[in-house]
Amino acid sequence: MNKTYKNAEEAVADIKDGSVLMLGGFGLCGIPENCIAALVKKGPRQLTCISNNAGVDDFGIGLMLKQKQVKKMISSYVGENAEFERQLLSGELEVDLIPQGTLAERIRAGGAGIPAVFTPAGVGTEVAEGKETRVFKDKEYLLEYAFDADFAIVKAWKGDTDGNLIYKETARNFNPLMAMAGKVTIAEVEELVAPGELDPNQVHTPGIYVHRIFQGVNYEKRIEQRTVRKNV
Amino acid sequence: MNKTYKNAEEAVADIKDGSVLMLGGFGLCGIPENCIAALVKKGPRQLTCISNNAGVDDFGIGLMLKQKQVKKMISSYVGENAEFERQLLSGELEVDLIPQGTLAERIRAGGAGIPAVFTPAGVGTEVAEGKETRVFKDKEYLLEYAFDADFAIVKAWKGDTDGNLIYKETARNFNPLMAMAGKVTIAEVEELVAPGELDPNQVHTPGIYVHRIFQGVNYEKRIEQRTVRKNV
Amino acid sequence: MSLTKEQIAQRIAKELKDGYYVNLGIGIPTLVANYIPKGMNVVLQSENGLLGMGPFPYEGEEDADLINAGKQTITTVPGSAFFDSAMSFGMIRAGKVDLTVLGAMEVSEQGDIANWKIPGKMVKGMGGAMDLVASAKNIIVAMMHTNPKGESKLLPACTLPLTGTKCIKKIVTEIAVLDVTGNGFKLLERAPGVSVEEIVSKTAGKLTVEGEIPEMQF
Amino acid sequence: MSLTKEQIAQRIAKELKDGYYVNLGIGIPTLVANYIPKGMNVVLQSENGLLGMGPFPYEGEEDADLINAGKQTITTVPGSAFFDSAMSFGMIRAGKVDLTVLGAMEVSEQGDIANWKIPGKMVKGMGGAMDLVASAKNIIVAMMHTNPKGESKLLPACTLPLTGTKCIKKIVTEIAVLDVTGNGFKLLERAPGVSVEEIVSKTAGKLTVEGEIPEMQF
Repeated sequence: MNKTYKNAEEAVADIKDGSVLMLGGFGLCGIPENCIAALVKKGPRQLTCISNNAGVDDFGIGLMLKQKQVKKMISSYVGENAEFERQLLSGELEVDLIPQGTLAERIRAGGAGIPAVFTPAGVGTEVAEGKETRVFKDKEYLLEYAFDADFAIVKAWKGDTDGNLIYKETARNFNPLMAMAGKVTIAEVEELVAPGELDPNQVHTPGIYVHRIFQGVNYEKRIEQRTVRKNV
Repeated sequence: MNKTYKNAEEAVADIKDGSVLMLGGFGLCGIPENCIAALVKKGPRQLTCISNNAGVDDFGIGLMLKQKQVKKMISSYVGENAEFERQLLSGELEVDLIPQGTLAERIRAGGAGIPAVFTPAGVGTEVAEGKETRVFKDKEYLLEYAFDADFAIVKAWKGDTDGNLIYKETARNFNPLMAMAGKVTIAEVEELVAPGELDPNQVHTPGIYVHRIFQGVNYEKRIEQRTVRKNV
Repeated sequence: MSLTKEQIAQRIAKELKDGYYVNLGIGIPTLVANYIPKGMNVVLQSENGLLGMGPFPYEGEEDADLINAGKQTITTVPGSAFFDSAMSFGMIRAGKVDLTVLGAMEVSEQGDIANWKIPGKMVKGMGGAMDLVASAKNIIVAMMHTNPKGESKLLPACTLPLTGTKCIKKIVTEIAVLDVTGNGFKLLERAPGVSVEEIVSKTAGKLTVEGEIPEMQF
Repeated sequence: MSLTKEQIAQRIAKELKDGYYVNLGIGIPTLVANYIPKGMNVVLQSENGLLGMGPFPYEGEEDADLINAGKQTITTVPGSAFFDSAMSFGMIRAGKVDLTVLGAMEVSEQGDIANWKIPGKMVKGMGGAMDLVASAKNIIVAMMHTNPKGESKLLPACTLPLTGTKCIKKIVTEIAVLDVTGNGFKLLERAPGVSVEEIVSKTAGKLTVEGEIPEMQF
């Protein structure tokens, strides 16, 4: 069982045109920077990307959009990206907007072998159009289907060579859910250690979910909104 | 916001006859020993208990069974308990047996505001009798409803006075799920600390789910099957 | 005199109670955090995966791994906890969050809200707004009473695509505090120096005004 | 000569592959852990919330907080991880576990399994068995070929209440290794010294015997 890959290029080498990808992160926080760079370099096209956001013009998934590698985005919010807007308006890009909690739950369902769940978000709105509804205890819900992906690409803080992962702070976000839902799950980590070096009580993603792991390099960790208070 | 209670007696004081309880633990591992003792002392009856197991004759929920406080058990396995068997055969006790994974998922659904999910366990068996079924991608599933409870009673390793909880090893089991699903959640912990003493990255149950917390005493932590290998 | 955005936030902060878990949306709602009464324990939830959000970091102490739902750098307070997005929306969906404050483009007299999409304009997405309004038991809208064209944002029915239906309970604007009842809007308070007539004239939906309407107290 | 329980476990261990995540049921299946080939990396899942189960603890090192699904005290191996019951069955349901080994009272030629309930006897519950058989892609049953009365446990149809349907792929008993095919049982191997005739006579369900049936190798 060797899950360890040398780098991102090696880990994404078999991602082909038309693949369905999940990419972890919220905004630019906790995104798989190395894998995105490798995908931009390798250049698969016609990708479907399930990711809460679409990056910014020159970082994150925005880099793949710029190269027109993305056919469809499945996200909850895509507002930080001018190139995205251009491609969407020109019809080059499809987008499926999904309430953030429903998106999270559908990915979690996929990773938990649950084919469908009922959620309340979007009842009575255009999100509900064409969807089956049902009332439980006087409240209306939508039937929502599980998501899975050919490849789930996640970023963690620490990982071991058995694939166990620990995320840092709010860089956790969608990463553990997507790790569960990939047919192939690729994890890039800031620090890769030997089995036994992570406390088993603190592992967020057990290694069973992770097929490939490598230690990333040169993390930029760009901050989208730098807000500070003055030093006293 | 004072969630801290002095002891188990105080924490369970308002549990009444006919309440629906969830009780954490797997076998005798990670069970809320202090709260069970307090419930035995206080004596509410006609309880519905949702718990993976029913304890043994003289420990865990078995103590409540002995006093005939339980009207109905909702469990996946109840095989370790002779008094349970006697009451069941005599008709004093109802039991609802649920596949363990479905039980876990129904409790998790209750705690996540999901009214119902589809699961495959029990399709084609008597568990499926009377249940709605549906086929997704050529596989049949059962519609299963969420569980909630008047009181969820859980046991953690460490907790802080804001209600954040960390479980130890396999004593985690159903505890974090039930903590999410209680209308009132009561947590007993081996060590109660001040907010800030637990690493926020390692919290298993965020404090928002916990309404009452106290530091338990005199944990017996009985071992059901002591299996060892010989010292070399 | 109309309230400033800070004063709207300050008025909303009076709705806080000790022990509340609160989700604050982007914009005016975020400012509510600055007016939590001293000694009151209020825990802020950020739906990207944090309970116990603290103030912005000091310069030089920004942590790229620690942001709020508005993607701003933040800090934590003692007793905080991180979790994934499924658990975050699980706690929202299960009604564990005591109060949600968010902005709106329109609110109807039924309590419907529109705040995510303007036809003809670039659609950015609903983010977590639809989840929040579908599940929160206690939602306050913080917004201007009228839009930049001077048209009322409190309407008989929303004209924009909905975010959620029959979910808004209370509205605080620069001129008024209103409840949304089974019978339309009900005026509770007016901004200091603002007349009931002005509020009535700027409210397009059904508005009930009963008895003397007090001025807001700060 | 019939296999011992240890030998059944040993034979099943030959189905293991490097990198497999395996769930072992109570009884004979548990013994499989003792025969994992040296140098092969197999990770044991215990459905109460552990990946990376190790051997029993040394005397005096038992930890009440560390048990397996059979409620036995155990240890962990380097690279282990703990998780809650929802995640545990989530990984089972999502097919992340490569091999499941469990006992059975009856298996039908369709691959149905009965192993949780005997009418008239105290019902103990199905525990995690129904979840496992409903989701695992690769299930091996370890059981005796006949029950204590000498009746075949490999049947045209199960007589006991089912645990799951059309899910068993392979059976290892004290006398034979069999596949469950779309066309009933298929004999693959026989225990050393056991005749095909004996296996045929002890198998009530449809059994295919093609060509020479080799003896099991250990």
